Amino acid sequence: MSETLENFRTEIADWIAANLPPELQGVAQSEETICWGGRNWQFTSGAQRDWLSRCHARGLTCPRWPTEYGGGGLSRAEEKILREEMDRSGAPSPLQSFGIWMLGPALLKFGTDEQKAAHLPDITAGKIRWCQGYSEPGAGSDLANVQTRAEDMGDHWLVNGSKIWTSYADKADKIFALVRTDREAPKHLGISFMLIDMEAPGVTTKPIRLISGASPFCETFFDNVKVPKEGTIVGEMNRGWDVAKYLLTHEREMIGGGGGGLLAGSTLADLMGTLDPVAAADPFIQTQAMELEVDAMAFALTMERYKDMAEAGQGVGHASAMLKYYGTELNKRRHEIVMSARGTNSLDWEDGAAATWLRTKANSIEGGTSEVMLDIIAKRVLELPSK
Amino acid sequence: MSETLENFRTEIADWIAANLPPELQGVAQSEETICWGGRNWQFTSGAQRDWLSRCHARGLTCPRWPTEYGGGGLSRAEEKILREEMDRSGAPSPLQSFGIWMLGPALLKFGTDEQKAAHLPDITAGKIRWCQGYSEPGAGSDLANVQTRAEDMGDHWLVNGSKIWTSYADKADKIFALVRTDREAPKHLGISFMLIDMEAPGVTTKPIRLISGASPFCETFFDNVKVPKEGTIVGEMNRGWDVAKYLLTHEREMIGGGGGGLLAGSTLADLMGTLDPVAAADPFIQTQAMELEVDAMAFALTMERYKDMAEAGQGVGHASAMLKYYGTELNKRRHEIVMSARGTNSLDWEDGAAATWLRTKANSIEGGTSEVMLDIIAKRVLELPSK
Amino acid sequence: MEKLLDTEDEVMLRDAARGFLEENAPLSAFRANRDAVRSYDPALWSEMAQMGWAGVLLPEEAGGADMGHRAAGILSEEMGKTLVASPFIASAVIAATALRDAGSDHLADIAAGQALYALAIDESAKFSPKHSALQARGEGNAFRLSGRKCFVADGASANRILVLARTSGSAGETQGLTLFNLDADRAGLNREAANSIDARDFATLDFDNVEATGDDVIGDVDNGLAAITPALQAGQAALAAELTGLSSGIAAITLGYLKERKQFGRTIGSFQALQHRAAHLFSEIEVTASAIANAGRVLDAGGSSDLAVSLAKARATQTAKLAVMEGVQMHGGIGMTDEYDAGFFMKRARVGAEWLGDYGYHAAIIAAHRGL
Amino acid sequence: MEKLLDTEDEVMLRDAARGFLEENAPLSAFRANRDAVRSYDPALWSEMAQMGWAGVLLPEEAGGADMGHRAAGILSEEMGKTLVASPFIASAVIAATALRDAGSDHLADIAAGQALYALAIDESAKFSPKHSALQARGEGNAFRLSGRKCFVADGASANRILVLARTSGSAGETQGLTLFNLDADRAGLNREAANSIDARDFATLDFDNVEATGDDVIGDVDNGLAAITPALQAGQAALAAELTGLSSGIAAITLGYLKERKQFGRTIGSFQALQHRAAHLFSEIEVTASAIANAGRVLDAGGSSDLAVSLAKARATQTAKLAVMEGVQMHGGIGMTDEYDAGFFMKRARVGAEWLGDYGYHAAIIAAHRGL
Repeated sequence: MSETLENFRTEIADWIAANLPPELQGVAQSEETICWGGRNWQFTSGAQRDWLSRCHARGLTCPRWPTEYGGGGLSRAEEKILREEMDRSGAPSPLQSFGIWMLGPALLKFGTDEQKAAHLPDITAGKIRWCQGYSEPGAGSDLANVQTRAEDMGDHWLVNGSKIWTSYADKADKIFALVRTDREAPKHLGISFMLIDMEAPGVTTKPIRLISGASPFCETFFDNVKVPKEGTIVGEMNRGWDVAKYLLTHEREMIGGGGGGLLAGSTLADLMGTLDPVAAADPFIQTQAMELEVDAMAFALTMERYKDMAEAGQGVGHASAMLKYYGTELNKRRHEIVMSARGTNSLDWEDGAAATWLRTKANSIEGGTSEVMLDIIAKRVLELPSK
Repeated sequence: MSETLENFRTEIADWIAANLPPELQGVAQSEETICWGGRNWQFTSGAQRDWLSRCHARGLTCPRWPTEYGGGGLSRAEEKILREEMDRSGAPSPLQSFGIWMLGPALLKFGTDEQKAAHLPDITAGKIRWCQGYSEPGAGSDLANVQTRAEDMGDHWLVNGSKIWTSYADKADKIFALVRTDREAPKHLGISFMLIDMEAPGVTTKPIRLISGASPFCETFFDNVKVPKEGTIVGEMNRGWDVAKYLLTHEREMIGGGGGGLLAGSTLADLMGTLDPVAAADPFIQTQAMELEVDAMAFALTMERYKDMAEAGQGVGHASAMLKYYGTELNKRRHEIVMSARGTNSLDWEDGAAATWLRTKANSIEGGTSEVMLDIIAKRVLELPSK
Repeated sequence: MEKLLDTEDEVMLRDAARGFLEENAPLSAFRANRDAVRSYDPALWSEMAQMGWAGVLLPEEAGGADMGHRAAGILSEEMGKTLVASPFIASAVIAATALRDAGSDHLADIAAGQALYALAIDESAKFSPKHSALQARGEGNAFRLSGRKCFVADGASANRILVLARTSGSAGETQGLTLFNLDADRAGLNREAANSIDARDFATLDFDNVEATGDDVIGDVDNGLAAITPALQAGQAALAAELTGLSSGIAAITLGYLKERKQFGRTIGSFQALQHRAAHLFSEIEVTASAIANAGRVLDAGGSSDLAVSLAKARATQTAKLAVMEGVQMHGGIGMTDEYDAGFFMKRARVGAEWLGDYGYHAAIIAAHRGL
Repeated sequence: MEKLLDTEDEVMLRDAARGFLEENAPLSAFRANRDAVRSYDPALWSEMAQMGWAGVLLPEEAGGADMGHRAAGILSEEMGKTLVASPFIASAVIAATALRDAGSDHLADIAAGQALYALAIDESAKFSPKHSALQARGEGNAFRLSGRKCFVADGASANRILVLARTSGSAGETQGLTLFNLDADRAGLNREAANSIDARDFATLDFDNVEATGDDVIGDVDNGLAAITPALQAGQAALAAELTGLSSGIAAITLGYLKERKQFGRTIGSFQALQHRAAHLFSEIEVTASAIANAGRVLDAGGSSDLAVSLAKARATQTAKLAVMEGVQMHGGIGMTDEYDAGFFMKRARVGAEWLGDYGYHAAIIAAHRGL
């Protein structure tokens, strides 16, 4: 490894050592400990606030973004080293948000300089919390079936319709949404990628209860919402589908990664806990667990291999659909086994296993169903014909 | 049960006792012991000849066919009793043939009186051995894709083309085949159900070797074969597809029954044989065997239930596709387990298990692939839409 | 073997049950119970009792309808289709069978639907009656019960308790167990309702020196496993039937959805990949239905029925698991919402998979019979 | 962890191997061998040896190419794609590793492709080296081997034999085994070729008082398991790679068929049910490929590799089974004919599933590592 990179490693390691608040060190990442930022964010501790501001000052909330927007301007190699050092020193992620994962990349690729200047700094600083508005009730996997419409009222857009599966919409400051700006155009055209303030009059949200219990998902309703014309459309007018498609791949790799993350996390043995003697003697539970473990380890290696490919600049492309498909189906299987291994102990809501198990059933639906992933692999990767 | 039926049972039991050659009693049915009949049939023993002629004289080779054609004229209830008594007394089937299973039923439903008189007596007597000519090379599951054509030459048909998967074509006297008699008509029309003598000039056969070794299947070639006009088309001209469809259901239930038969036969434990100690301790082999056994027993009961439905006159209809699908997939799974349980012992051709295992792979292809069966269930039984 | 088809009487019973339940216990009724944190609807149960369901297995002289196990399975199957929660399996099937076989004089109360029985067998995460360790110390003609039972069906709502306790030997031995029939307000008995994912009543019961007498014993002292086993088999068959009804129920809802839901400009039911999966599910349900019918027939015929019953429960467990997973997945996002009913089927299927013995428990019984 | 991607050298090696094999060992060559009842093509093998394949794991001073285990896996994978039969795994991988580790002086013969080794481990239907019972009775500095070995890879064609024999203890014990390296024409050794379904050379070897000396011992007396285990792991990784190449091979043939075959007026590859199955198969092969690459890397890194190797073999076994079953079924009738090649893949996959340890054998090793 080049000397400059090695210097960077030492440098960043020292910086972390000097700036990471001890009370944050080695704290497991969880709903409770994540820092999402935003207008109404309540820091869980002074340490969390300090860590965010120090990382932001050093450009580490968005390491690869340009420094002018509060990014770190790091290379892929440097970012990898940063990640390694953060992990090694047990440092939590200073900030997470859909702004970092999705809107930022979209703006960097499709946004105007004005839009970048207007939004990226607030994202890197954790001042504005964004949510994503793609899916609509009744559209399901058919994301391009956008019914939420924005009418051109001359000096503003008038937005009416509703979005579903908008995570944390009830906590977000702004939403990036797909809206139909041309109702005559064919389905995939006539859609624009629009930025809307959640505090605008007419925007309301309703949390969605899942079969597993409460969830961050919401329905978001737009009732005659006025959206200014200036700088609210990302990319070309009526070309929002291009932006969305670009981001979907991001999301897919994220969830794939999530799947991998999950699997890399606690082992199956941990999840199953100490087995009841009868369960321990059951060859079905035993073999299902063994087979799952075999597949999970091979999948974890595959996540590694695909990361290697990406880092080597070999495009993964549509094959990322495989990660999404395989990782999520694996996770469903895994928690079926956990439930069966824990037996009647897990049938009480008080035992967290049931809620986790039920929640995994959404893994193969959210962010593109397994069926859609298989279609993508068949058509795009294997190039099977459509007739 | 009615008195007359009970009398019939006694009567038939006495008849079997009086007529079944002792040396045939309890002999397991196998390729070697089956009596197929036909012009060139070599009886394996005088007993086999006697048993055939006695059963034929009593109308028991085709119990439910009309007596005028050498059938037994029995009712469904009587036939059931006959089967029970034959089984009870260890009597082998006197005669098997595609004439009994397929052509006979077709003639009885679609044939003219002349055709019945001309062919049924030879079938019941075992004088003529028939084979079936449906599939064609390149057509696969698409049975209606018939390229073999019969040109009307005024005083005769001129048949050219070839058939594949014609079981025992090299041993059969005659073939009932689907041929295209109208090349302008839409696919399913323009097909006729034609009776052709295998001794006619221009008919040749070639046995097909399978991945499992030798097989009764043949390719059958028709090279300018002259077929007389008189009485050679069953059912309406150009309406042969109706006859074929009618027979396919028969075939399906036969194979389903076969599947059931197979399963009713030797138990999985028998097939696996005495397990190597290492194999016996393998929880994967153990659980796969247990799960197979569970499914196989439930499937055997399902065969029973469907027979009960048929006997109760409740039409099974397209649901018979389920028997074909499930029974054949089950059998494939079963022999995968057998191979794994027998380990390296079964990797030598000398151990019959391998050939059996490989042969089962055709179960889900012959007589309609599993994919076709699932299509039928989805569209005809579940009435799922086509667009 | 008896025919596996429904007899005319059974067809009538099925139609009557379906009609009644569609009218009085649709899925919305289950949701209402769930939202009201009510494990079942007593009013509905008394109506069922009046129709003879509570006495389905009891002789007419005890006020029963004496319709037999196949009939009980049909009722259970119909209840499963709309997730009807009731004391049927624990009281009308299991307790009724145990007490009937023991010639108990409580039968009329069961047939009337007034005696509600809790089934206190399990003591750990997996069903295994012979592993019962809850102690019943003999004192002359009396006993003192001490220990804990978990996952007790209808444990919080019942007014009587069937409890399997150890009077001799140790956990794992088939001998030395005794079956007691106690009223639920005995001193020293503490009942805590669980928060079960299927919104049914399962409870933990703590016995602290609870007194019982010889009159409370069902069957013979130290031979309680023999007293409860046929009753458990009857319950397993009924539960298997419920799970199969549940499978048909969610499959029917899913098929309906596949036929009406449009996506990418097509009815999703026209996608062949979904068609084949739906067809496969249909096949599994058909095959399982045969095992259910068979179990009822074999139980009604008397004699050894463990093979037939375990076959039914093993198949029903697997089929229900497939049905609910396909049901949720094929519905997509909406299937994941609590507003929609698919999740209810999934949760009940999971509970049903464990209750009265999971797949492995029953597969082992079958394997033993089949020389595997 | 080392990157799981092929290095530039490995990419070149793969391309070179593919090019050579397409030219010299297409599927038609395997069929020709099968029809000629020839387990492999010696001329082809000597060409491979000249390219350094026979010495892929051997040091340059012994005439080897010293390319390492990942490289061996790449060669094996490419051979698997067209079912190339050769002494590669038994001689160039397993024997080479065992003899290299023992500092034997036979290495040059292996690298030259002249020493062909039979691998005599199994004595029953399942792979389990520690269960070896074939007796090697000590006589001073000599030994007398008596007993039978079955499923001996390259047993009939090899000119040397690696045999694991018991010098002390009893079957099932890990100690007391000794690894011998004998030439194949020793008196008292009788070899009978099996009629293997994959048309490869597997034989039964009968040892009747076969003499061996201390010089024939690889590693230490009574510690033969330690001497053969790393070699077996190298072989398991190479076989896993072959099976994965086999999976890609049949998958590619099947995809080609799906794209060109028409039925019901459509390309069958346009049927969504087949598309989803093909996509699933692709996913399984991709996931398995990662385990294959990993096993090679871990072996090259030295240190404990049983987990990585067993993961590769377990995955490769399952994936190949799926690939060949889908391959035959998706081809329909023609896939069942001996004229077509699909069956060859199915037969080799079955042999590969058993050889050097089946799924259960390797899953157990993984489970032990993972606290299951």
